[in-house]
Amino acid sequence: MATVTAPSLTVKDFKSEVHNDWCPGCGDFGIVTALQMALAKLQLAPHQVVVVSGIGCSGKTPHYMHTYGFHTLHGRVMPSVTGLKLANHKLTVIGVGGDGDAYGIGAGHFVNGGRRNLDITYLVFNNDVYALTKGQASPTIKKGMKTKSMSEASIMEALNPVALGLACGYTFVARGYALDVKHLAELIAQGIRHRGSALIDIFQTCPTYNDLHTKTWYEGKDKSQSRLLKLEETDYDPVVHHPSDSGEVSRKKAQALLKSEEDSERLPIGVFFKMEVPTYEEYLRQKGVLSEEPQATLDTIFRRDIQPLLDALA
Amino acid sequence: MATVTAPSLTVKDFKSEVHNDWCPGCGDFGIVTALQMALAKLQLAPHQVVVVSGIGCSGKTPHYMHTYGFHTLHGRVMPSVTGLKLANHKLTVIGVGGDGDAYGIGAGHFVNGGRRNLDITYLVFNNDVYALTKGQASPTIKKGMKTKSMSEASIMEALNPVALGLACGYTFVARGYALDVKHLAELIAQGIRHRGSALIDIFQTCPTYNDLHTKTWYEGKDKSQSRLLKLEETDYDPVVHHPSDSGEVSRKKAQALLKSEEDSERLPIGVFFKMEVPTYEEYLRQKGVLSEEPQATLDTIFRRDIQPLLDALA
Amino acid sequence: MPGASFSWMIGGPQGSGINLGAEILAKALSRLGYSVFGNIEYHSNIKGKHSYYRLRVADFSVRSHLDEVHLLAALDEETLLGDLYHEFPAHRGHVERVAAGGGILLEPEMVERVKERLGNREVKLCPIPYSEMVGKALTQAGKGGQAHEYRIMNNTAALGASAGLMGIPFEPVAEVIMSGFGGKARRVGETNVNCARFGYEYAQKEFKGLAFRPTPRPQRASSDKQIMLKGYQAVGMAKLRAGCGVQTYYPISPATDESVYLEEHQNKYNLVVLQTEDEVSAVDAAVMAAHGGVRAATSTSGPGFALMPEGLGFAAMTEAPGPVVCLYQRGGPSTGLPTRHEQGDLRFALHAGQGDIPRMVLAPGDLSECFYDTFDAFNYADRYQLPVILLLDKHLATQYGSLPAFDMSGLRIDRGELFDPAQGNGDYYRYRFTQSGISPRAIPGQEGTIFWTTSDEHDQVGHITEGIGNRLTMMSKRMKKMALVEAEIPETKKLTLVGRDDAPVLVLSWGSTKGAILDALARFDPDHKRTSFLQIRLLHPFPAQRVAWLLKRAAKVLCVESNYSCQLASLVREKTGIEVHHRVHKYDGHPFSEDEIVAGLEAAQQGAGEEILLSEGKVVGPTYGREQVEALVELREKFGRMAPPLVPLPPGYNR
Amino acid sequence: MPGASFSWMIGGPQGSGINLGAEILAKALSRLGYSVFGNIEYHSNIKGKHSYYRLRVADFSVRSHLDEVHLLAALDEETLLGDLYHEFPAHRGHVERVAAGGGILLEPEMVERVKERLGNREVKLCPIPYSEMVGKALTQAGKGGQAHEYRIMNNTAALGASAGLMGIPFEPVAEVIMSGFGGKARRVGETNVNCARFGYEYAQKEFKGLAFRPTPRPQRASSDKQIMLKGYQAVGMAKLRAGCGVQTYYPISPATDESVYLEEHQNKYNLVVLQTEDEVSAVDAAVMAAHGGVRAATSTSGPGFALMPEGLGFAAMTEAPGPVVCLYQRGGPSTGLPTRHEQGDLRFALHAGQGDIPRMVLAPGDLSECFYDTFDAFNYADRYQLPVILLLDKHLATQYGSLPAFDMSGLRIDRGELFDPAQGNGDYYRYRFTQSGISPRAIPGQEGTIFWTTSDEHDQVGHITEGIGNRLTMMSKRMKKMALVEAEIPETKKLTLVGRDDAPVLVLSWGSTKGAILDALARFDPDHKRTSFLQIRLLHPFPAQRVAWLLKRAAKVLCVESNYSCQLASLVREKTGIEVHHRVHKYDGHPFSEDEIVAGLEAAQQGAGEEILLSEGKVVGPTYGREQVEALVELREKFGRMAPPLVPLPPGYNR
Ligand SMILES: Cc1ncc(C[n+]2csc(CCOP(=O)(O)OP(=O)(O)O)c2C)c(N)n1
Ligand SMILES: Cc1ncc(C[n+]2csc(CCOP(=O)(O)OP(=O)(O)O)c2C)c(N)n1
Ligand code: SF4
Ligand code: SF4
Ligand SMILES: [Mg+2]
Ligand SMILES: [Mg+2]
Repeated sequence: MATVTAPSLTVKDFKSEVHNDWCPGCGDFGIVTALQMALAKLQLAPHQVVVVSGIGCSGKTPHYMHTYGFHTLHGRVMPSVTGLKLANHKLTVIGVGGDGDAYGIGAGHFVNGGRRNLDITYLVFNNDVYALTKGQASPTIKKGMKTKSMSEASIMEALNPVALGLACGYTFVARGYALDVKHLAELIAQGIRHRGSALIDIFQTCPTYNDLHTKTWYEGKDKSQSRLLKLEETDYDPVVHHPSDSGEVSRKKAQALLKSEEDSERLPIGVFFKMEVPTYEEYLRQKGVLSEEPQATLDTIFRRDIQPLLDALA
Repeated sequence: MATVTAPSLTVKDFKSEVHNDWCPGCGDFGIVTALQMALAKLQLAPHQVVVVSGIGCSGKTPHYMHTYGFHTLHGRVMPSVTGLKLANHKLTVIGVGGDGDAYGIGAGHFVNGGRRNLDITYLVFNNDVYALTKGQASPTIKKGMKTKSMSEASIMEALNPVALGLACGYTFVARGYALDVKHLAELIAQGIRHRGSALIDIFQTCPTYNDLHTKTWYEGKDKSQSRLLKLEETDYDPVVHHPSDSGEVSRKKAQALLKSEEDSERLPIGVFFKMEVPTYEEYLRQKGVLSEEPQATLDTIFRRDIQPLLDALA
Repeated sequence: MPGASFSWMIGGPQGSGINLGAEILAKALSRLGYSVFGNIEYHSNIKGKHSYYRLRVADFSVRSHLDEVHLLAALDEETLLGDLYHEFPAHRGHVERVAAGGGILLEPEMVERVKERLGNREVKLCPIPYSEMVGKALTQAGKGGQAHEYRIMNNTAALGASAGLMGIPFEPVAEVIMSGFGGKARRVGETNVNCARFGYEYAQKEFKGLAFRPTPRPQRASSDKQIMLKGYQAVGMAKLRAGCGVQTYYPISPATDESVYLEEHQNKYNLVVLQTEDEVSAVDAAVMAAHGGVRAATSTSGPGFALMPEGLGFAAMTEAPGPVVCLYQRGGPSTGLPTRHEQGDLRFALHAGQGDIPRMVLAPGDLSECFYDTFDAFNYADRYQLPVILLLDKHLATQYGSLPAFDMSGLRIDRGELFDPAQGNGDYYRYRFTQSGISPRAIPGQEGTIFWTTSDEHDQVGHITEGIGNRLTMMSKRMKKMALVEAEIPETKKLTLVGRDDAPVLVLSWGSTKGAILDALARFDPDHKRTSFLQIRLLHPFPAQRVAWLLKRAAKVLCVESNYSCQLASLVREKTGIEVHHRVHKYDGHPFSEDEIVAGLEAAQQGAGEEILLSEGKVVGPTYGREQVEALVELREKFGRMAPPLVPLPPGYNR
Repeated sequence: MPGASFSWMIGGPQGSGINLGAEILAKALSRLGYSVFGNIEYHSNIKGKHSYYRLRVADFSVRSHLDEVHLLAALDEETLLGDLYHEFPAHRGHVERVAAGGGILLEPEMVERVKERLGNREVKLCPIPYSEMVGKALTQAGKGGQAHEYRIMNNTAALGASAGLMGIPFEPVAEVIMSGFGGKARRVGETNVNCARFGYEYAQKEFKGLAFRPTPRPQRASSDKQIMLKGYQAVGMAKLRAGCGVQTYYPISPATDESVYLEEHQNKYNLVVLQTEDEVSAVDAAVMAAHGGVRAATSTSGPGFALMPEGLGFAAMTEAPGPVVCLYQRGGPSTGLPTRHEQGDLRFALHAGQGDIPRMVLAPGDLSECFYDTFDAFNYADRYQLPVILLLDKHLATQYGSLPAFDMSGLRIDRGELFDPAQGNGDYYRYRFTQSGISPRAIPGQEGTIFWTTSDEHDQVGHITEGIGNRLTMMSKRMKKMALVEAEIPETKKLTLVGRDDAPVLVLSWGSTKGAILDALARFDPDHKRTSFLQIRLLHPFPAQRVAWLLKRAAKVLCVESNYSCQLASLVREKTGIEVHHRVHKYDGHPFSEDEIVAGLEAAQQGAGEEILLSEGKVVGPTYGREQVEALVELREKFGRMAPPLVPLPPGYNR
């Protein structure tokens, strides 16, 4: 997370002027707004922030943000943020992408990126479908479910992003809801503030292809109460208080796993797990690989003296 | 799992005559022997069994087996067994490969392959290193650890294959030890018998590169007792008795997670999790996509009548 | 002139269903005995961005579109006037494409602004209150007042009005509409028919005919009954017919349609369609399925193919009988233009994979070749035990054309040389050195043997070896299969020559350009007196000798293709040493029109340089530059900031 | 003859440390003023399989190996007699390569069997009890009786004995050994020195000299002090010198060594070396690091590069200033021959990625070009904002040669055009259309602007657009950078001509063949009277005009390369239309020797056909076949089943 420089930035300062071509009513609007709110809340200057996306409807996000923006490749959000963050560890780097992007084609990077615990934030737009390619099943769709865009119901077990994130070493694991913008903005701000890799899986409505998990459904408008439950309104404690106590770590992971799979009547949102341990950059700083000054602006690397290496060969 | 045809096969019937070029004392010898013992125990005919490997020291396994053998590509064990099993669901298909292969370059397939729950068995040779490329850190090496082959200690969180396997939907998750051949053979036999995707992560000694987790270390020869603990000798119950009870499923997963990360004084081996639900093939059978006869020998597909499709276009 | 044709276009926001309307009209016209060719253009977007569908209707076998439009049905402002609301606008609108004497169907409130842009061009404006028609139809169905929820039906009104203006009978339109609504949906169908009928009647009443009209219906014999289909359907049907057992895919435009089509039929036809987690997995699973004994295929586009070189090399090294890889090219590089056309992956398809590997690369040129080449590809894969790449593209995949139903009498399945268990076990080597280079294959599960396979270099048994002698022999065993392919495949499947083999001008091309070239030649030189067309259908192994012989006979060779670097031209030079005289190309994301090919031919005739760049119906370069882009920005300044398409936000947002 | 040289080989099981011994000897010889060239060959195996290391010692700048061996130091049976224990043996052993008059150092018990194979060839057998020497040295160090645990020290004994037989002084050998053991390890070093000394003394006492000897030490001036290094070190040092900030990699032979080398120095030099989870990630992280403002690189081999086309296209499309991709070629296809040599990835490097993309492809030919080309590559990447591929290979990576230390005085860093914040914000477009095609780049984090980037086609600002005019302009903006590269890079960096530009015979080649060709020409035609050498160093953009001009002047062109399909020859034809007269190639997994190039030149002189296939020191075809493979199996029958190398199993196994 970069340091605060420009005071009193507002949401507007993070909006770009590009025409947005998401479908009317798409949950992505909520996420992009929440992200802008979070940045405004944290008073980060736009030029210190980089939003990095994969490919998909979700992938268009950086264009709508007034920050540095990289719209990369399908599934490659983690490698992309990794390269960028290593080049310049002072940047606030935010990865965004779809559930297919993150847990399908990007799963290998998702797994091994998490283990690295770079100080980045990763927002996954989870709409159960590959939206931009017209609604095929994504890895998060539940077995037996069939959206209007699928020709048959899924016959594979769904991935639980929280369980996967925990197994992969993310040190901050949360779940948000696209259309509760204020709550989501707060989660994102927490994720950015967290030192380490923060995963925020976001229930995202896709009115065009996903007729199962709609605004009506999430908010329980078809019944008496919302299907969402805010963890912070319960006595759930996501924090690992003694990261060196491996027993506590495991117990908190098991707790998060159970909580995330709890009886689906009410789906918990909020922070499931949080643990502060040194980041990858910090280890590199310790070793001397990284300096205080980021690699990108470190002039000394152009004046390296390789004579000792040559001498060793004579 | 294919049906039993040829009686009284012995371990010898599953050994090939190829010169083995693993290092002296390599744990892989134990695994290949255990696999041969398991096949003999199950009395599977060699021609009904296919061993499919990735690339690495472990990747050479199929050559040492007297069964159909595919030594494929680095990280591609899951896609390979998937294609093969769909072509011929009567085969007994066994995937084998290294920890780098499975959890590093193959992680994306590992994650999404598990969800599919095809009836296959996957043995991961877990030696903490990329052995064939000379001992770089693999995803399972613990943070802070440094084998003699690494120039510096790892600064990434290790993957716990049991936790990852559970998060990915494997319906049988176990851990074995390469040098307890009899115990491992029994585990492998159970894995093959299990209907669905069985993951068996195997602690494998690599005397050449891994000087931390050696035979001496695992077997506790440096202290009074073995560092391994057999789950079946405890009151641990890995079985999900009511797979339709999602609460029980989650609890059993959480239990397995805790058990697998338990205080590292004694590392549990054995079956961590087991649940019988329909396999992917069975779903395809239900839909009519697959017949009783495997695709590979189904003559009727060469006589398909596409006239109705043409007529629909007139 | 071989006959006359009529060019119709409908435009509207993506997701508004213009394709449905256009295809109903196309099918109705086909049933009336016309030859029809359809082409859709759309953005990589789900809802809102500009898309359009062109139909060309003719009394000859039409295979391409024209740039000029005879009747434009506009469902929104952008179709008419472009997207000048963008900081960098992308297009000027189709008003500029309507031929003098042509007409435009448009919402009444647009009339003034269109007039302004038309200036003094003579185009007939036909204002038509779509929503009124839709409202009327809905009222009849008891759903009055919901017209804004049924904007998609505007299409139906527009198609009805178009039919009216064209002067074709209404019945076939009604029939085709109804054929899409069986059982309970009948009532919805009827509402749509009504809506179309209102449009039809309104147009017939309000507007006199156009200067252009579809020409009189050709008297097709009843045996001449034609089908209307798209390229991806032709490929899919061929896969079913060839006995494909496993199809793998990861969704990607413009390849997905084929897999979805197959998925719809998998239950009935015992075809496993596997959606994988990525294309690395898709190709590898297909390779292993092929090894496992089935005919296997995978379909993708450039970005997916970029993840497949590994799997291709694996297939080739292990001599898998396949897979058949359908590569639907789209605008590159990288993510590029996901829903647009290009033939930019020829070189990549030829050279994907480290080291030297045997492979075949085929490029069908039209809808029926899509069918036959796909069918053949499986035979080749089995017979030569190698991966076969079919180079398709967005244009082939989505073009919608009428043609006679496929003749399937000549199709034979050839599974290549198989292990015969009677031979016994001890001797069976999976990679036995044979005269032909082909080793009979066994199938896992087969009794009487087992075998080993490895992606490392291996001996005859299939075990790893780094021995030099074995390496040399095994390498040439694999590679010499290419010579066998060359020897065995008949020339008619390698290339097609249309016209004399000694014409002074030779148009050389590959793939989906075929339709536009044939149509253009029919107009430019109907009897092929001066101009012939050489289509290369087998790109690897390349039929070099025959091509060289033909090229040398021509005084002027034009090489036509949709890519920046003129990849076929470079390939021809590599294989024959011959440099073509004109590299005629296009890389704007759109397929060639008949008009463009004619423009290219004319330019060459008039002594244009080596490079002839085509776009928007004309020769635009070798160099097209900043000025042209800035002209559009100027246009924007002139006509003011326009309203972007409305995207209503969910409540609670500030944008 | 430019001078004389001596050819030494040591062979033993993989993992027994033959490389350590050989490199000590090499360094000692270099310090003595000899020019030394080393080459290692080994299996894709960790322990046990046959490996060998050759040194060639000369009084001229030697750059290649010979096939004949003057002194063979054998540490095991397989080195001598081959692997006839295999069902399909891989080699006959090196006994057959020892020149008449040469010698063999071997364990006494092998003498009889070697005599049997030698027949009546005159080779001096020097039996030497290695383990006795080792034992003696260990006893002195107080570790007697543990000799079997120190088999690795057999090397030391063998290297001492070799030095003795060569007749060079012992001191430099001792010095070099000791330089490897600092501090506490001194005692181990001393034990090794002792062991070497026993070997040295034994050889000097027991064996008279050989017919061959290293020629007298050339009087190098003291300023001529040379370094001994390998290709991967040269590349690594250049990366450090060029200011590389992030290096990514995924382990793979033969590329890993470079990354490991950099890793060892990362703490001191502020270089982030990132081991990724696969090569897809490695290239992508490097692309983004480049975008992030650092100079970024990644290193891989064929199978890894097969996963990188996606990332290359992304870099090119987004005009990233890099990465520099070092592609260490190895035997393909697929997993192929992981530790063996090949130049099989030229075409793949040229065409990897869908669509048309700008890229540069360089191929250094020797150790010093490895350094300078790598250094330049970063300047090119920054200046032209594109990915740069360096084609290296196993032979370049692992060859160990003496050469003068690099002259670094001329090295300049050029970071290309950068955004100048003084320009202000409103106007900054990351992809601004400029005359040169290069848009000044800003760096994320930089104040005064922000920018957008996308792998989709985009406008000047970096937002997605599918507009036709923009597409044409943006596409040619990207691609025309290639013309700029062609214009700006001096010819001396594009190609090297050694000899007259009108010699009747021209040897054309690229990459690591350079050493063997130069050595061969020095022997075949020392004054370049009839024969010149043209090395192509910049393969893309290809210096077509100059190459064509040179080729046309030659009566006979031989194109030399290590791959099956003669990829440079095809490229030359593609770019110039010219077909070379002889395609001289090799694809057995081993680099060319001087002898082989001479054999090729002679064959061409004597009217060989278009294809000249080389292997094992001679012309073996165009066709090499089954018979040769079967001859080896016969040899096996004749000499009986041999003992496979011993691999003791852990207790408790039955095998
Ligand atoms: C390598 C590759 N394969 C396939 C595609 C095609 N593709 C574009 S978007 C997309 C899926 C997007 O789904 P998701 O990541 O869930 O994002 P969403 O559209 O739902 O936001 C796919 C498969 C691609 N661009 N690149
Ligand atoms: C795409 C690709 N990248 C890299 C390699 C090089 N490679 C060969 S084996 C190996 C690692 C093997 O490690 P692991 O999977 O743990 O198996 P082990 O050798 O330890 O049994 C690697 C990286 C390869 N063959 N292919
Ligand atoms: S398709 Fe779904 S995810 Fe994509 S923009 Fe539309 S509503 Fe949003
Ligand atoms: S390197 Fe390790 S894993 Fe590989 S064969 Fe040797 S001991 Fe076994
Ligand atoms: Mg999605
Ligand atoms: Mg390993």
